Amino acid sequence: MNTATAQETAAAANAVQPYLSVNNVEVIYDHVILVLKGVSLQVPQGKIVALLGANGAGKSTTLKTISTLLRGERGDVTKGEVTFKGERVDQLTPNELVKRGLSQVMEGRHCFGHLTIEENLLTGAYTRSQSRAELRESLEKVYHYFPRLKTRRTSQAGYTSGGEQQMCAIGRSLMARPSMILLDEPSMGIAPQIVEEIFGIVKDLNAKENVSFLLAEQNTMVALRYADFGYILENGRVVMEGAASDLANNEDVKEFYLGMSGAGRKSFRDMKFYRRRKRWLA
Amino acid sequence: MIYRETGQFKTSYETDGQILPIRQDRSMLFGTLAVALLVLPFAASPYMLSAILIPFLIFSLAALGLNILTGYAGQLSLGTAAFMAVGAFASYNFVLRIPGIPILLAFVLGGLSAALVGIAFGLPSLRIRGFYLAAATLATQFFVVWCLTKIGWLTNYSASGVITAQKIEILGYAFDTPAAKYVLVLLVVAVMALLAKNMVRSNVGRSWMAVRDMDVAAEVIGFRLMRTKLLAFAVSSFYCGVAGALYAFAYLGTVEPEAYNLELSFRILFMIIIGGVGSILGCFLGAAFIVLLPVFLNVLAHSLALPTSVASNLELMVFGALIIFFLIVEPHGLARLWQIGKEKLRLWPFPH
Amino acid sequence: MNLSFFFEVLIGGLLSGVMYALVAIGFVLIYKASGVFNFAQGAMVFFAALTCVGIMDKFGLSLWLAIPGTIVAMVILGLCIERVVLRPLVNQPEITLFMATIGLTFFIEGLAQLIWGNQVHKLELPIEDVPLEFLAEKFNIIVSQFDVMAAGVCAIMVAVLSLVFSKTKVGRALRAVADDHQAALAVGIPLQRIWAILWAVAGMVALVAGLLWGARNGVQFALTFIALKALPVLILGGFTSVPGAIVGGLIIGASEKLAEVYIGPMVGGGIEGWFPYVLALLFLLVRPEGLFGEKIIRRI
Amino acid sequence: NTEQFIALPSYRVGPYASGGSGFYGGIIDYFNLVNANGGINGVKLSWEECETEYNAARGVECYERMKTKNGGATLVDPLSTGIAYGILDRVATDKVPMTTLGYGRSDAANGKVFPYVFPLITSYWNQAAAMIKYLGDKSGGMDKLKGKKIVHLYHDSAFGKEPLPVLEALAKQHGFELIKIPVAPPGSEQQSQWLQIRQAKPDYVILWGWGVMNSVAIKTAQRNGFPRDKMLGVWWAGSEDDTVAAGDAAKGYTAMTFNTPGNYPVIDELRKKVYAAGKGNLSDQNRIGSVYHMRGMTAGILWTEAIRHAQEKFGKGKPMTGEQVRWGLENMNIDEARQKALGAFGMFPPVKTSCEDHEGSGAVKVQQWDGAKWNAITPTWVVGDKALTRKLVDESSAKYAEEKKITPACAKS
Amino acid sequence: MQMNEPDALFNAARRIGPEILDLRNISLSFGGVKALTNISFNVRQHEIRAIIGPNGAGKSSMLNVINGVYRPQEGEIIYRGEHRKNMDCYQAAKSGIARTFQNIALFKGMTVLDNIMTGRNLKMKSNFLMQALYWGPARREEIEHRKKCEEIIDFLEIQAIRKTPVGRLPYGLQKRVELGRALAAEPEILLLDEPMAGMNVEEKQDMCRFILDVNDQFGTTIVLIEHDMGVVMDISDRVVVLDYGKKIGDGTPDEVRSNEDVIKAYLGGH
Ligand SMILES: Nc1ncnc2c1ncn2[C@@H]1O[C@H](COP(=O)(O)OP(=O)(O)OP(=O)(O)O)[C@@H](O)[C@H]1O
Ligand SMILES: Nc1ncnc2c1ncn2[C@@H]1O[C@H](COP(=O)(O)OP(=O)(O)OP(=O)(O)O)[C@@H](O)[C@H]1O
Ligand SMILES: [Mg+2]
Ligand SMILES: [Mg+2]
Repeated sequence: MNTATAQETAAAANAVQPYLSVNNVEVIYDHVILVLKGVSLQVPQGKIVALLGANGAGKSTTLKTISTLLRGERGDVTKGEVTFKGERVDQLTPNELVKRGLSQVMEGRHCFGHLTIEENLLTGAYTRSQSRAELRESLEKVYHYFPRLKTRRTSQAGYTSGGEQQMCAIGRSLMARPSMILLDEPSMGIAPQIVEEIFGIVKDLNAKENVSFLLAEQNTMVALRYADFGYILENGRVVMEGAASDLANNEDVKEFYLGMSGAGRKSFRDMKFYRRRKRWLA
Repeated sequence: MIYRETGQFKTSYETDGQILPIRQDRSMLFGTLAVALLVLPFAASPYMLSAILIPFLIFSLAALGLNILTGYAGQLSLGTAAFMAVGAFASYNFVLRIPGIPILLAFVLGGLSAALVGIAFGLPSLRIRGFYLAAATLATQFFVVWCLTKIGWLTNYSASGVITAQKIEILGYAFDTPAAKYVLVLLVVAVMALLAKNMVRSNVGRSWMAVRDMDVAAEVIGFRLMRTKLLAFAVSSFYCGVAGALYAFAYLGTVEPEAYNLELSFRILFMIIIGGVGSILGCFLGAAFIVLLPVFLNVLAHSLALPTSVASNLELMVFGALIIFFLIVEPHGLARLWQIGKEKLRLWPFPH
Repeated sequence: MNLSFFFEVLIGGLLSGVMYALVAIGFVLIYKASGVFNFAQGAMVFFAALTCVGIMDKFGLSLWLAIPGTIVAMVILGLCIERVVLRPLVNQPEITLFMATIGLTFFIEGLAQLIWGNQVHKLELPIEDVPLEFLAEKFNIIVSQFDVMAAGVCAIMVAVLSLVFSKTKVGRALRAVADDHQAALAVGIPLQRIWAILWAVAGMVALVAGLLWGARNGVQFALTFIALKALPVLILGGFTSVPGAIVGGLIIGASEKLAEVYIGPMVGGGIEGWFPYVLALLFLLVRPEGLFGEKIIRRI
Repeated sequence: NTEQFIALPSYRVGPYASGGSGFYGGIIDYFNLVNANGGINGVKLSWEECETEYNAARGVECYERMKTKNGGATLVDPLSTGIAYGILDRVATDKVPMTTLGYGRSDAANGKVFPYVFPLITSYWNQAAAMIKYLGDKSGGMDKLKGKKIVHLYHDSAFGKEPLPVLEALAKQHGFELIKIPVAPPGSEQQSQWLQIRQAKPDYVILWGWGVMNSVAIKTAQRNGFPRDKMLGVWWAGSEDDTVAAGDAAKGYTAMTFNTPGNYPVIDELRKKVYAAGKGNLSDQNRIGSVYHMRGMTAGILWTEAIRHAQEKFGKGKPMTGEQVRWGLENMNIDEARQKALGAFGMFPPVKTSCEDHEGSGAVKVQQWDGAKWNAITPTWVVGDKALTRKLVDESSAKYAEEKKITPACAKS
Repeated sequence: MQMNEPDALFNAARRIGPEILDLRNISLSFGGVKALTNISFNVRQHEIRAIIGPNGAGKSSMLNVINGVYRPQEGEIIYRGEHRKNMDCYQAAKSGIARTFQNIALFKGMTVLDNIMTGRNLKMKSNFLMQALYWGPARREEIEHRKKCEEIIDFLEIQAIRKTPVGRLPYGLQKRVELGRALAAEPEILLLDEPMAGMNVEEKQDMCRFILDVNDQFGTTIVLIEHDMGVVMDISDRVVVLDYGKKIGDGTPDEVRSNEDVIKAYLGGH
């Protein structure tokens, strides 16, 4: 594990201007449901930041706030601002954001059911004016990452399995060659081997192409292994933040997010009591 | 009185299962009903009664019928007016051909005839979905009206296919004043609305909503698609049929098959979408909106003393624009707007 | 049975079918590309035709000058629709968007008549609606040259639009939008711009339909009703298929005419109102998404 | 209250807006003219319009809203059969006379059953009879009709079916073949009907159409090579709206009317006193004297005459109540002399009403479109077999009376 | 349902009964895609049977075959001694097979409570007229079933969201509600398709408890698809491994863990 480097980069991150920064945003759904109660976070350039938290903490909402996809779900940002590359972006359209290099993989796959896998991937490159050859190349790269997709390339996405759709969704956002990706639960429904591969890809892109990531993830263990920095969200508030390695070693995090209490990992069969969730701030 | 539910504890599932669990809502409903039944017949002008309230109630009933089908069971239909026509012409024939039949029974039989037609035309819904089904239901609309113009027997061989609804008489009392007709319509609508509410909050209603939201899953859980959908068609058509009968008997009096044209079907569809798809209250709000808004705009245009042709076109434009406006403000209709309003009130004075 | 009469009915039906298809294409365009069932298509046809003759009458311009003027008007209309109606309703349920287009219908109808008055106009295209002579003489079959031209226009439109949808990046993006607004936004498809273009194009298709139908029936409010003739074509061909619109049109046109002529007299006639719908319904029972429509994906 | 209030449930949007604006424009123009001339014995006319969109429910609402306004409406004409049906019962209870010029129930001519309904001048049944009479005359005598083929091409609705009893009876009587071909509403596509017509090779085609169906019929007749001068439309298929939309195809087309097209002193006066003063109702002055406009003026004239006549009985210079106007309508006698005095000689047939005959005339003319305007082609008024239609009126109204439990009787005044 | 003493119950001996479901030589293909090829395995009463395999292996399709959403082209299903070529959704539900779905298939427009109530529909007897009148037996029945559902709600600890429309819930809670809906049917066999996807460890632990408790207390047989090997290995009795529509392993967790093919195709070298 790269504990030392993570700490270093965390320190460095505070020094340089953040690539993406979310300042004190408040989000209300349907005019009445207050979901984010002032969330702030930063993603430094070329870093991987994990956003952790229980179900309903507001991770997806945070990501949608950044990518301005919230408008379509009757959510309103009532306070706060989002900046990307030093520019305010909360008033932009998602299209402009993608053009600036910020792309999101949505939770729950959202493939275009009637399009084939390959067409799905090609739509991902919509914002880029690439030549045919370049397009082919990007496509091959995705197929290289996810060989499974290649075998299913001519199937309509709606008829592929859950995991295949997830791969398709991730592949599709890679096609835009973004400089920053918001990943919402990439590992959901994916076989463990592929999960490792996906995170491998994340790391790879991060290292080779300097792509930054903000990933909302339930698979805390893996997420903290690959991330540089982490935020923990509870009930619409950031309750803890720090370098990934610090978080991974934090007792509370260990117990509540990594399922390790004191003496290492416990079998799922041996969990005798319903656990009452501990809330830091509630 | 401030809208608060504090202090109202539900101690049994029975009370929690009530139609309106909050006391203020309950008193409001009863208050409205009391006013509608005890005050309005005497206080409202004949114009109010016979040109606004009666059609409003009848349209609400038809909207209720359509909402059961479209809002609850998820089957988009554009054939509402056809079912209304079946109800009206069937009731007319029952009264005509069975001397001495109680008029309410004739309405019920009219409704049942509509239900039968509804089942027949609902059969395709087992295979066809969405807008395909909607467009296909137009077949009902055109076919039924065509039948009514073609088959002389149905209109008692009147030269032009026009029927004159018989007088409404119940137990010797003639319902011939606007107030009397209004009370009759109100009672019918209130009872049927209550029944509808009961249906949608019990297992039938859940089966409809399940089929609407995800029919494959509903099947897996054990709902039978055919039964559920056809029941929805039957109940919905029954409601529309009764509404159609009232439209002829308590409102227009003399009707031609053309009175139940596509335009009427659309009007009723507008009502449920504006009011709220899948909401009983929405039917009433939507009907009020569609019935009252043009009247209001018309009165307004007159008071502005615009040239009439300009005024008429402006009316139409404003009407269209308002529909869009309301959809943008709240795509789920007035009923949801009302609900959000209540939720805000509940939280008041805090914004969230 | 009189064979040449049969062919006459058949050909007449096919050509009427082409006219229906012209309107149906406008629907398909918008449905396929945004999942919106555009109730206002009929009103747009009316608006386009009325604007065109309105410009000719009011300003005394020729048809060839009025057409570009109308195109400009339709583009402006398309832009406004996108900005005011669709943009705030992104990602809403289909039925809401459908309802919004109904509101739009009222608005457009009111607007058209407010600007151009409510009178009936005539519209003369350079091609006359008279029988083709050689066919009439040789085979005693009457085929209007106007209809033949309409069929040509329709064929061109179908060819161009099918190509756009299946072969281009924009076409793919449009199909993606119809599947999932949110996801389309997420991959960076500029929904707003695309919709604006789309509605502008739909406006032009409406203009073509409006000119041809207007020349045939006169430019009057009833042009909005021809949408009713397009619906069975649409469900039979499939909401999402441009070639489906033309094939559906041909099938509906031919069979409705044959039915009216050969079955109609047995049941009292006037069956053209419902026959196409019943026919389409029968087709749907076999193929619930129409002949060429995309299959609705139902999976769990 | 010193004004005579009249309700105008009009329609100026929708598919029939063009006709609606012409008709109501004509009424209002005439009212303005009357008022400009000092009213009826000093009683000014006042009116209010209400948009019905040709929709029954909205029409009923309009009627109900206006009937009590300004001391009560004293006359109404919705120019829509559906609305007329919707308020048929109501006008009797409310005592508001309703006129239905050339539409509505033909059997309402029987004032004993329909005391408050006046299908003035002529009804569908009389029109049908007159059409056959005209076609007979055109063929060289009624006996020449024998063996002829006449197509009844009709709007497949209550409206199109209404004349069938008359046409069938006359077909039997005169020995012509009646071929009935319905057109599914709205009728924007008629290829199959016209192919059937071409197949049948009829001598005449009666076009019983409405709205877009008319221009489409004319156009389709052209494309199928059927001579337009052998087409005879009803008066709802005989306005500029129908022919203009059909373009050149309409040249030679004939249709019924109950107004003789042309210019009349009253129209000149209207131009001078109303339009010159900027009070004209039509936005396009070319439409003055058009078919619908003249039909509206006719309604206006008949109404004012009824009111004037009522004033003679119930008191000059006073606004009349609905009941009094009803009396006026029922005892109207506008002969040629009176028409001359009104500057409308020949504009419409002389009208003489009574309790038994709320129609008052039954005479019509035939007009032909020359490509720019309508011209009358029957020098005199055409009247069909009135005995036959009277029989039908009596039968049908008796049936209605029975259904409604009405005892037929003339209203006492 | 008595949830008071989970410990005591948990410690009770786990009796695995005879075969309740047997699938023989099932093959299923969609057009050219072979989703399942000649697969046989059985499920014993009261056991927790896991199905694992890489993405697109055919796991979900397998569940769909068991409860009749898909009809296999070949093979035989023996359920409680009855031989069938394929199941039918309604029959399956009626004979006690309930399930959850990979892509949550809740009824989005309904509240949590209503969703769970739908699970009990097969147990509701009163006819529709009675329900419309909401009278007598219908009313009593409604209340009775409501009680049962409330027990499930308590069990799953979702009291607070009872009246919330499910569309508004976060993913994890939706999964829980879906389990509730399946439980409401009091099934004999419960098919769970990735019930723990999108949950963190703590939530997975809760979910495992629910599953184990259901299994213990009601003797419900459970067929489970899951990608989290920790969960699968810990709680299942036997595991089937699929790969590209073929069965490549079957046995106890330990056997499967050491199976070469399985390691190669799925588990990898971790
Ligand atoms: N469209 C919506 N309307 C109303 N409430 C919503 C909507 N979407 C989300 N919420 C609410 O917002 C809160 C946060 O949801 P969000 O989806 O952001 O959680 P999450 O952290 O991503 O959870 P999960 O891990 O389950 O995906 C939840 O309580 C949810 O009920
Ligand atoms: N209805 C269908 N039509 C066509 N192909 C299908 C259908 N259902 C499944 N498939 C295909 O069958 C294969 C198996 O799918 P299945 O959903 O069973 O996989 P899975 O094992 O559940 O995978 P995952 O772990 O990714 O959910 C996949 O390749 C899928 O694309
Ligand atoms: Mg989430
Ligand atoms: Mg799966």
